[in-house]
Amino acid sequence: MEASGIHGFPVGPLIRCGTVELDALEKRIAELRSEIRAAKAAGEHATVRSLRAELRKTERAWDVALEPEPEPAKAPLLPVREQVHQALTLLGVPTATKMIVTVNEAFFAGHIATSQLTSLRRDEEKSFRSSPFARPYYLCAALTSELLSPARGLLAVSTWPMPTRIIGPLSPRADFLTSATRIAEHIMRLTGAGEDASPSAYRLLTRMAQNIPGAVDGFDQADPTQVIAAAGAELAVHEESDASHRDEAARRAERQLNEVRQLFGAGLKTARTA
Amino acid sequence: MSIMSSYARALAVQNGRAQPVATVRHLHLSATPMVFIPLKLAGEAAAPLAALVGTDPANPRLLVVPQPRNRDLRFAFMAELAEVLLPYIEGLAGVTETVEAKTPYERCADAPQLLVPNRGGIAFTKLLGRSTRFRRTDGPYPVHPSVPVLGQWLTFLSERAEYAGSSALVSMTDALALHWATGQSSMEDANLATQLAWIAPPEGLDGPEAALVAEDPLTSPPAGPETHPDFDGQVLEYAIQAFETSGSAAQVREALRSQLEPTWTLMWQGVRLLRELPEAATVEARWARDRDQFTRETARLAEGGFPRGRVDGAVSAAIRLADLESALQAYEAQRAFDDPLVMIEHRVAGKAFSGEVVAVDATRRIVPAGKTRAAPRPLVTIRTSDPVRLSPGRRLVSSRNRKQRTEIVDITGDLVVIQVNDQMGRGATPAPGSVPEVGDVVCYAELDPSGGQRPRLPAGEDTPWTHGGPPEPYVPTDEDAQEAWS
Amino acid sequence: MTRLDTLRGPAEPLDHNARTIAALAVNPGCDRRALLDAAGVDKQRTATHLGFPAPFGQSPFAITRAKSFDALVKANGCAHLLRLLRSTLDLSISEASYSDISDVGGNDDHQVRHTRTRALLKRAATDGDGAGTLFDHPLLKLTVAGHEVYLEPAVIAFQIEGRFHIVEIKSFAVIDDQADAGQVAAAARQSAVYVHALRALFTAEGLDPGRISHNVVLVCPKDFANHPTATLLDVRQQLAALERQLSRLTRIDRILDELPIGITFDLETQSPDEVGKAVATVGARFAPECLASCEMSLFCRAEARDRESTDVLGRAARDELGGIESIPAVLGLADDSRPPSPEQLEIAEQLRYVRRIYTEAVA
Amino acid sequence: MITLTPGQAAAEATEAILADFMGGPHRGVIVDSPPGAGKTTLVVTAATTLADSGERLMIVAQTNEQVDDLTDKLATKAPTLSIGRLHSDGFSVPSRVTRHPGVTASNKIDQVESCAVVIATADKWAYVSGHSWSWAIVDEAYQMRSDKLLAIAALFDRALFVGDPGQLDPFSVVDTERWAGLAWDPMQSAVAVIGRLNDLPVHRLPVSWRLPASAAPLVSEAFYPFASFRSGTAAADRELQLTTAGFPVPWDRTLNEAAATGWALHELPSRHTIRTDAEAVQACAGLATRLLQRGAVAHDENGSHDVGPDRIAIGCAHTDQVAAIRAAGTPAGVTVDTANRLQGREYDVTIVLHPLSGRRDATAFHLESGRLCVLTSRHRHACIVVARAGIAELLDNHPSTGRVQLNVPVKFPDGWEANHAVLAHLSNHRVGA
Repeated sequence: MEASGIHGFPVGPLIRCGTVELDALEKRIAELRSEIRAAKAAGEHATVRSLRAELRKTERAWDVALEPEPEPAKAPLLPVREQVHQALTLLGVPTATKMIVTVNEAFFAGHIATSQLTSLRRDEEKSFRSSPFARPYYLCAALTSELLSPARGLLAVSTWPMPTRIIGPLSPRADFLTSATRIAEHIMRLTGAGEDASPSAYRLLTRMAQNIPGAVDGFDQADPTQVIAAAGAELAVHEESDASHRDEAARRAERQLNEVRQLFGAGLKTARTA
Repeated sequence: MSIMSSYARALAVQNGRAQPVATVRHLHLSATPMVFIPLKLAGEAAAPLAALVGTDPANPRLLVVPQPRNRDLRFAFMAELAEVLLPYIEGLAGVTETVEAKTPYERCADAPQLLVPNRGGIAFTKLLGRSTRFRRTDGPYPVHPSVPVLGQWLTFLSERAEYAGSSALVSMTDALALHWATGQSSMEDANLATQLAWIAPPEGLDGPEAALVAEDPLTSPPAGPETHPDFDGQVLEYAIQAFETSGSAAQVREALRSQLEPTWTLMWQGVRLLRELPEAATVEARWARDRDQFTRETARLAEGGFPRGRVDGAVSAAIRLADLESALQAYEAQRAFDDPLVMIEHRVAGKAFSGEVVAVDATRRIVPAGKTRAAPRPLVTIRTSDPVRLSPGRRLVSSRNRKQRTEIVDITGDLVVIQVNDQMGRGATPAPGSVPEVGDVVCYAELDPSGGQRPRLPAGEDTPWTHGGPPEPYVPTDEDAQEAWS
Repeated sequence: MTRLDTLRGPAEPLDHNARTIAALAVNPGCDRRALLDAAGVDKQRTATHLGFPAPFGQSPFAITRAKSFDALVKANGCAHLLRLLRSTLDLSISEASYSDISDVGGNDDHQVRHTRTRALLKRAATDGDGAGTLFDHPLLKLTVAGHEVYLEPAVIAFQIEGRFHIVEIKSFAVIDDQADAGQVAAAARQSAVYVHALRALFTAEGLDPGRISHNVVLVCPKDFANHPTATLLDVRQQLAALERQLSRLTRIDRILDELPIGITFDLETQSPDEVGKAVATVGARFAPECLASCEMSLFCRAEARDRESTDVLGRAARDELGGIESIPAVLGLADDSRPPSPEQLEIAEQLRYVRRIYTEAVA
Repeated sequence: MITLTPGQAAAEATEAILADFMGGPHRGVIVDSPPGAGKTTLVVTAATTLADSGERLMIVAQTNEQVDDLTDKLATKAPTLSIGRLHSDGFSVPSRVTRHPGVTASNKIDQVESCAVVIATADKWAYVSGHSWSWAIVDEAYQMRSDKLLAIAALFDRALFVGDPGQLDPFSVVDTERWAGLAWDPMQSAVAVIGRLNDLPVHRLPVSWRLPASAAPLVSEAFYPFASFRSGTAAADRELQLTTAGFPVPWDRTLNEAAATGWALHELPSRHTIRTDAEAVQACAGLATRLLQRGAVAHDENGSHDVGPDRIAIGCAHTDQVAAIRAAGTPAGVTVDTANRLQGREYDVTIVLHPLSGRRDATAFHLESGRLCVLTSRHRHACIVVARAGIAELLDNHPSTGRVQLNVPVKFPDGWEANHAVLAHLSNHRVGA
């Protein structure tokens, strides 16, 4: 079987080095691994440590021996925070990192690793604290409605109205429906402009539609108009209750929290004393 | 399990070596069995990881999926497996013989035999069949044309494996356990390495010592389909990463080869051990059934037969149950009549007895129930030291004529009187040799090698209301074919 | 310091979770396991210390798979889960609220989370409609052998029309509506622990524990895809077994009473040999099935082999051998080299007979 | 709610069943009948009612013995009814059937087809084709495997399924999970399949006429947790009298306890034994012998009679135990059989060798609740259980790690719980041997 690359780039040219050298290294790597297992089983911790060090060295040598072609310069057009902003603006609601990555890939041919987003919120907070409102927008937290603490794993945009950045009990569902609508609308915008969305954009929409009653039939590809109608119908059920929750909490946040906390959330202590 | 096999296990502990529980081989062993050792990725339902496969002990073929989470690579693996298995299977379908029956018919002279290490291997073969037989070669997720065909055959083989006495798809540990009792528990016998260590320990070691060595996953990696978690964490994970970064499958291949090769050696050791046993009398007849079914499946597929549905309908389930029961009943009986060591199980349980004929009333004639005329019904008295737990009226079969029907008339002390009911010729007195004679040593058992009759059942389209009415006929759907395989 | 603390030594007691509590029912006849568990001894470490590391572990692939499936089910405001609950339990469209209790405003202290869990569930139970549908990571508490333990939550509590259900997310596949029966059974036992704990919470809050359903919602990947599917699982039998096992844990006192004074399984101060001797003072009930579930099993098996116990041959074999404890005794009765005691007369006769016909047939 | 007498409650139930069966919209009606609740009476009533209105009826039972019993009872109750007893080739029909002038026995359907009622085993019915009936009664339907019903269901339009849900499930030698979760799994009972695939009314008979007041509550609670029933008789209606005084030895003390309370646990010292534990086997045979020697007389709502050997049964789990007990000096005429074969039978006194006696580990076979239910619900007066001590511990030590299949309805009661319930009750009637 011919090995084929899984990220779409060709494999052939990568293996250019002397196979003899590679073989020897691979053999050594295999030997080291089994020695490590044997040493582990025997409880010889010192040996394990030194073997591990040698293993890492050998693995590096193997990587070098492969001499991989540098990845084709797919330099991102935008810095990460701007790619995130772009995706969030499309979605219009606080969103988890995984979804941001997916939307960015499906609509903007962007490339962000989830790991690049882990420290993003902290960096933005640092920047805001040192010079508030120096940037046109910040990527900030969504706040839980009850304690006004940062909601886990969600990113939002500082310029959004406060209620949009509040997460009440119904908000996860309402926001999911909103983002499905926004994605469908964007696809229609693209097709309306004579372009078409990527297959992965349709796949994303279809996957989301499968979890919205009446949004898609069976295993078919989702139709944006049908998704908008179905998501709208369910959203109408939650909207009032969700909005009143969010508005109330937003008023509380604006009253009780300072500027930094309005954007990045209150700790437990603040919320309690508040 | 019985007191006999438990005794044999105890004996194995004392002798430091497995003890026989059969004197003959009760399964067919092909001249060229296909040994198939599949591995799967932990945590996934049916993600193939690797397989070592082939009919030549010296020349196994290693197939791997360098990134098991990639569906394209998985299907490439299945296509490669098809490259090995389909020529083997289809090649055997080519040679046929004419079976002399009421209506003579053609039957394949040989049939495929797949040997896997354990029951997990059979279950995984079934899953591989289930996950590939519905695939299409066109549409949204096309696969290589050989993949759905392979799926159909793997399904056929794993369904055959449900029938007692079939040798189409055999688990090696089960095959060995049928012939040897080790000094470990039957649960531990599911480990091919330790089981073989008890049966044939290497020079210088006794069974328990060898079994302890064989438990070390470094010397004897698991026979699959699961891999050892330490191997996954310490070796495989890195090898897959190396493939991801480099595109070279070499590390994955080497890693998996190291896990598969020891089992490959064990599989062929098992084959050799089984081959040393003489084949039991009825093995050929049971293998003929496997060949019959293989012939039918070949014809069905040649006519473009649909892949088998996901589940049985009410009628086909009932028919299959009757067939499974009949196959099991026949197999148990045949095995006992073929092998005195197996018959012990039934003698100990009081369902069979062995002894010497001490009296024969060959001229006895009575009017049987429901009949009007007298017919020969000789009585044979047997003295036995076995603990007979049968009562008058029970129907018995003897090892000397498995078709002759007899029944118990009386049991007093160590004397059992049986009446012979048929197979005595047409004359007024029994034909010579049709009834045992005084001094013969005979064995009678309440076992029926004929397997009993299947009740008449309605056709599937006539399924009655009690069982949900006629089911929708099965036609493969797009949904079956597109079922994402991620 | 209690007697159990002395046994364990200075090491922190191992936390209980639904899995360890469910394991109480796996071999309830084993005093050794019962005692080690009650004392919170780390069996894994102990077994390794004794030179018999546990014969099983978990593959990193399985762990990754479980995590990613769990995340998938809960992604997008539990979009998959809501779809499944709407189709299997007719959850109405308006019921879609979701509260995560994995921390409280960033604080993940057990006590704080438990208090919050109680408050949210109580409000949901008393306020009726709209007071909460999904509660992720509820932190429940359970009394085990007189100690209160927190249950590390791997489930979602779910309310529909005043009835509460446990939602258990598992990554084993449901293929053509069937799953591995062993894994389903394990999931059922674990879910039963949560149902039990949730009922205890309701009782403590003066609510009707009957409002916790014995039907658990089991969410698994369907067929060979990642697509989640839900099945209702009736755990009444597992609940009954669990409740009985919990009520029996008091027998630990009986086991403790029989132990020599001053004995300890402390791995820091005791040599493997000493720990081995100490562990051996508590009777085990080894069966080959232990090899799949108990960390101590290889130690116990070696012990049973040394004693030449019929236990190593399996439960069925031992029963067939008339309950005789040792293999030499079995063979001695069979070849008449050992005189049977009065209660062994019958089995001895059977064994002699089996030996005679077996020897004949093998010859 | 007005409390009905047992007779009224039973009559009301029967009336509702017949109305639903003959006038309701359903093609089938299921009747759950606890032990001795008048199942046969119901079948006979339904059959005669249908025959009276000129309808033809087929009756299905599971064994030849059941068919013959039913035929005998039906012919006794309705001597003018024409009954066809269809049987297999070579079967000799017993005289209790052939003595009735209304009964025609034959192995050919054509010879009995014209009878108002045709009755045969399910196995025999499976070979009938090209005939049909508007009405059918399927007796002991919980003992019938669903594939057997499949083979005969085309013969009738509507059916009454009658059976005891607490007894042993049908059985297959094949061990497969292939059909687990399917509504039509052929290894289930006929009732399970029709119930899962059709929305059928389920009735139940609320009164046991067999079980005495001392037994009905326990059997109901332990084995019929969701379908409770009561005894048709009061404590004062039944008395088991031992006409000779006993000796102060265990056997006699056990008999005294059983006679006085309806239950006794004859407990032998704890020990692991082979299945045919000689002491336990001896105790079963000996208790039966002593019972006869002491001249037991049964007084009940119908009068008084001597308890002869034919009114005593010894029940156990395995056939080798049956053989051993028979060989251990059990008085002639006393029935000794396994639970499977005691289903549907009735005695004055039963002696039960507990399935878990002497075992070290319980297995699914031993724990099957139906087995214990059959063994402890055959008696009109008293049930004596012979067991080695230690069963409660054995149950507690039983690992509850059974396999669980998706979409398979949980079976109640759980054998483990049912065993505990019975044991807890028996501990109040313990006589140490």
